[in-house]
Amino acid sequence: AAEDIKIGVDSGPYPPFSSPDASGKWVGWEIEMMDAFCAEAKLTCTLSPIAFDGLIPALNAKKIDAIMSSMSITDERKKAIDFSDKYYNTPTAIIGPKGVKFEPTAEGLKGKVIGVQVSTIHAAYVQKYFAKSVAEVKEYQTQDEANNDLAAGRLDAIQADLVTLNDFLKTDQGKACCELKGNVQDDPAILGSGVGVGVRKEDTALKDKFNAAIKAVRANGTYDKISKKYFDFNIYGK
Amino acid sequence: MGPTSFDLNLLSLWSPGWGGVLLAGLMRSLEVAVGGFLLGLLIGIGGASAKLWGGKVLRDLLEVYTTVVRGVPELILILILYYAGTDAVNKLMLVLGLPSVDISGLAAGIFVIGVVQGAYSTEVLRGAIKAIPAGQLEAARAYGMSPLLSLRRITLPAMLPYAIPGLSNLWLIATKDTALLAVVGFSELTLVTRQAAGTTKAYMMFFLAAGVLYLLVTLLSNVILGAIEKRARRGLSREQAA
Amino acid sequence: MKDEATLVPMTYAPPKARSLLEPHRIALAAVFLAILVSAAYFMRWDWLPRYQDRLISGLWTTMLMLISTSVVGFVFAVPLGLVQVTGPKPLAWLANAFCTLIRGTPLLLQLWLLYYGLGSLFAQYPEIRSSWAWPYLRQAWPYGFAALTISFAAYEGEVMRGAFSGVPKGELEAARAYGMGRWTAFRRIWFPRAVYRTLPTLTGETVLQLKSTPLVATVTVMDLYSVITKVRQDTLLTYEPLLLLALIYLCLTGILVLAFRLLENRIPSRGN
Amino acid sequence: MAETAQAIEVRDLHKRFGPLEVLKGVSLSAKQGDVIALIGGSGSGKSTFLRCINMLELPTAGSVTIHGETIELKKDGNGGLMPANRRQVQRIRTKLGMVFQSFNLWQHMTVLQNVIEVPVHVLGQPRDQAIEVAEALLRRVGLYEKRDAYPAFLSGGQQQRAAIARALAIQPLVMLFDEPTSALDPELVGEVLSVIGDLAREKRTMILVTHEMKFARQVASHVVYLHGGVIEEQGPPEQIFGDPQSERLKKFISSIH
Amino acid sequence: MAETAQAIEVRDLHKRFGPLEVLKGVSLSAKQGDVIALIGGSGSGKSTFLRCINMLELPTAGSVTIHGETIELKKDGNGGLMPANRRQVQRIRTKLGMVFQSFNLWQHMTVLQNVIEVPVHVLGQPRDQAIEVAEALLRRVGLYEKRDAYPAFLSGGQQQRAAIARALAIQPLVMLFDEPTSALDPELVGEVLSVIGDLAREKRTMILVTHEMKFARQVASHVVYLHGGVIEEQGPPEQIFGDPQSERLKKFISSIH
Ligand SMILES: Nc1ncnc2c1ncn2[C@@H]1O[C@H](COP(=O)(O)OP(=O)(O)OP(=O)(O)O)[C@@H](O)[C@H]1O
Ligand SMILES: Nc1ncnc2c1ncn2[C@@H]1O[C@H](COP(=O)(O)OP(=O)(O)OP(=O)(O)O)[C@@H](O)[C@H]1O
Ligand SMILES: [Mg+2]
Ligand SMILES: [Mg+2]
Repeated sequence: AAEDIKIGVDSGPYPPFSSPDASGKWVGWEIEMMDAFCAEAKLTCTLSPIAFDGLIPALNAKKIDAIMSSMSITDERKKAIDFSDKYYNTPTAIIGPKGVKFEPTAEGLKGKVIGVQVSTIHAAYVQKYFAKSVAEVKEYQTQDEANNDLAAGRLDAIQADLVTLNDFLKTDQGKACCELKGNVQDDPAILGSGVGVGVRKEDTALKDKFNAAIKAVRANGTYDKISKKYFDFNIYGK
Repeated sequence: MGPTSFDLNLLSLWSPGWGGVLLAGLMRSLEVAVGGFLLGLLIGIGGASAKLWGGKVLRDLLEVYTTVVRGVPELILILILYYAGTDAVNKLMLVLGLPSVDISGLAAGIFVIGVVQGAYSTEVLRGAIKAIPAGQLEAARAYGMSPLLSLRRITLPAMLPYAIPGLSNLWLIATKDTALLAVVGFSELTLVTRQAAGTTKAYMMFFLAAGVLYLLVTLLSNVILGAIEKRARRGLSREQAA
Repeated sequence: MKDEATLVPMTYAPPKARSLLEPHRIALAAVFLAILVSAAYFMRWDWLPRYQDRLISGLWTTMLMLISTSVVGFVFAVPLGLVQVTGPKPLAWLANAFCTLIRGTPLLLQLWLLYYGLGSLFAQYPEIRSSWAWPYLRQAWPYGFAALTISFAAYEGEVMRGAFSGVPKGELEAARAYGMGRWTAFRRIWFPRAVYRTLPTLTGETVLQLKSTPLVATVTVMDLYSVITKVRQDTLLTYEPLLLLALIYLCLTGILVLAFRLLENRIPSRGN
Repeated sequence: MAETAQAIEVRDLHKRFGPLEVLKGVSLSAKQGDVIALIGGSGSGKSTFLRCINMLELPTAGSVTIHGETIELKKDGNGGLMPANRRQVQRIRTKLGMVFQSFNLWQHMTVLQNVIEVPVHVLGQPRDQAIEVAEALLRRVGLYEKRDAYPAFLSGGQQQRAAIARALAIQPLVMLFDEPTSALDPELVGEVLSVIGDLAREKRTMILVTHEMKFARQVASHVVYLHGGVIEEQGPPEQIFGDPQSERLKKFISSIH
Repeated sequence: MAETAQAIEVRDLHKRFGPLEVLKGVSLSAKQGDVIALIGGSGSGKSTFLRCINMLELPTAGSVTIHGETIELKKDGNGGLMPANRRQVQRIRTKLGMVFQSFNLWQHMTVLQNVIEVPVHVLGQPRDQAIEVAEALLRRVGLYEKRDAYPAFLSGGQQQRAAIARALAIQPLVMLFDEPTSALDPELVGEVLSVIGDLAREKRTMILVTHEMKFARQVASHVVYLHGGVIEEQGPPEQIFGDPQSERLKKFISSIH
């Protein structure tokens, strides 16, 4: 019999990776990938939406058994939980309003108000590199609220994952207001080495299952098939 | 589509309208509210009895419970209980050698709201029991009623008219407190509203729609509670009712 | 459901001061102390010094929010309560509808409606963007302030309605009989008398308001709660920051209750 | 059961509230059909005595015997007494019909429900039968029309008559009245006294604490004057009211009249 | 100002509450120093009459003149009257010291604050001076010690005496008393009556509604018996109480005594 597990996902919309649709169903690249992994590993997975900053506490409180919510593998997080191998990796970028030119650097962001999603690697990165030069760092519960505030003129910049930012820039709202300012300089110590499935430290069996599943899904072509529906580039990274 | 858009099709009950999702969220909110309210009532009955007739230690512990719950923001209690509560249950199961239980979001939500409501219920019921004229309880004793019988036949029904206004208030608070579960990602009405708003960018419309739903619940509750209260107060004259 | 008592939300009522020195109390206190000590010892608190400054500034924001919204909310509550008692009818109806509306929907929803809904409308109008108000409208606190103020005004307005209508008619009549004009009678008799009547519930209302302040963190106001959230994500600790937060709020509640009690003790408690 | 002749027998009852000794040894017995009027100044312990009879207050010492059955008491830790057998106390209470100064009707029940409450839920009588009896009693106290009204909507006099019906419904061996008219407006006193007077004429055993001296004189078979926690004087009404011996009683009677 | 001799003159006062005509033309005048006792059955319109004098109730017809100044009234839309000049009414009210049955002291102020309230905030007297006068008055009604107490902590009699001090503080031309003792426990009535008696002996003009016939007989210079909205009989107290003419007054006096 298949093992039942609960997988936690950020309850805020994070397109194109995971977001609820109008029928209440969760859709997106990461959701499809989750199905693929679970099928491969013979797991019966139930999706459990949780606030992003509550994912790790929930995992450790055993309310969920794994996290698949674009959570990057970082040293800081590894102190609390364990991760599978990465299943995607994308650069980190900064966007801002159209017509205002600036570089995605500490110098370029001087005096600006920058927004990030709470508890993310971006929040940590901004804290380390930009906190001194920007006017204010605003932290949002969900990514789409940050996007919305940028469109509403309450932010001068957002740092986030390039893919999700691009997705936003493709919407009517994003097209009208904002544009890409460029990628930030990489810092693997903070930005991590890709996105993995988060599991409890003692749960090595589950971790191994996910590792095997990721390998298999990549090898048998499912990974590319799903990715092609969403992206025109290599989401797995190098 | 901007935040101003009022595309009412988005509220349609069927996909691509989000109406169905909102209603499902409302149902979840109501489930938690009802469950939490009832659990709170249960805790309240026990707590009030213990506070009135219990031992010193029990009374003091309950005092700590009600004081803490009423002095700490619900949002924080919900966060603590939401994580710690289930954590504690599982630790307990581990100690007892039982497999860890799968606590659903619903159960956790009910538990959290219930613990918060229980503190207030305790006070409401205790006040109500104390409001019963002492002579009525004495009459019950004088006619040979056992303590249990007199609790069932006299104390509880006689307390109702005094308790119902407070309990009504608690019910309304329960319906609104469920919104706080949005912060831990529990898919009740406020959270699904936020998801719908975030996805469609029609923030104004969805928040207003949810507001209307909450208001309907409140108004409907008021009507029903008013009727219940009137019935419970049928034995009270006007001066007493004031 | 209509009388005043039932409309006052559940509030904090401090335990009666009894002797703290009974043996079982000492034992209980010892147990709590032991829990506290072991919490201090076994849990992780090394982050505290690093966040000290931010915690203090967060606390400051929280207090500022509490005090400013309570004061301004009260100022609005007075007319809200008054017109419901004196009319004119349309105004009374409006005030009543306002109170029902606000008290019938969750504060969190109102806050989000103001910030994410209303707040993002402003950006579309270049007139607003170029006006003096824009630097304020851009920020989060005005929305938190507005939502909390409205909420306090609605709840306290309902209390004031009861207080105004509860002042004995005879005392107002006496004011008239001695030649006071309407305004003098209101200023000297009706209003202070009503406020005295509300003082006990005002404590509760203010504690409720304090307990509502952390909601503003969800719209990016950097209050105490959001500093703690920051600590939680930085340190990945679940309980320690939250427990500290609960403790701080408990202390704030206690201080509020004591402060109000001092105030109450200065005026007569009977005859209300 | 050598004492069956005595409907009620109280022996050497003491009651102390903290430092205050309210009853300092009061003995009293009543035969079936006796109507005993208990009189005395305020605070003389009349209510306390009555409440000790059905153990609403626990006496510090002494014994109470109802129709030959003595209530079993044992020492509690604090130098007082407590019931040795709770059930016995509860059973005996169902034989004592207490009528309170402040009526103490159950406010959440109609008059009829008040009257059938104890028969049905304590004595276990069938409901129909209890209703039949209750309606007869209510007719007797002149409240049949009000049987479905809630107590709060009745006048004080009507409430007290309902309370008397409630007491009668348990078919008590002894009725205990604690100043049944002193919470009533003057114009309502008469209707209640007339009901009690009827009961006295029927030779129902009763102990009646009252300030209505004229009434006590009419209905009582025996009058007991309590003062300072002891019986100062007792005897037939003609003697007590017509020819009081002790100075105190003389003063008391003249002050009341 | 031909009528300066009259401290108060009420002419043909009518008052109607909806369908009920409570006052059907009542005229009354009092010279400086007169003490007029207004008696009559419950509901006869005594309070209404008093309240019409200072326009707490607006009369339907008639006029009120205080020390020669007639309160200007004009027709309102509904067949009644209303003040033509609000300020005039307010000014005249400060010359009428009203004392209510239920005291109506302002509960949020101490006794002293109650007494100086109108002098300071309506009449604009300097606070120091007002306090001086108030303390003298409080001493006079025997409440000097209680000047810093809140009304809720006083007995009814004390409250009423404080209310009388409050009324005196405005140095009224006429004092109006509406059953000043009927909300008091019997043992407190005396202390209030004695204060009012003193005022009467000082020849303060006053109109006094009361049920205390013995007192009215002692202090009144003139007694007016109101019945059914008209003055049924009036005259010096000896005549009204000693030799009433009308049947109704005879019955009324015998029922009260
Ligand atoms: N529960 C109690 N605790 C302490 N003292 C009590 C208690 N009950 C009664 N007493 C005291 O016992 C004394 C006798 O009271 P009791 O009520 O028996 O007098 P009483 O004769 O019924 O007077 P009354 O005519 O006023 O009803 C009083 O001094 C009273 O204060
Ligand atoms: N505001 C009012 N509206 C309607 N009717 C009123 C009002 N005030 C008084 N009345 C009626 O007017 C009549 C006279 O009342 P008023 O109070 O003047 O009588 P009174 O002589 O003072 O009686 P009492 O001795 O009981 O005080 C009564 O029938 C009363 O019901
Ligand atoms: Mg008594
Ligand atoms: Mg009157």
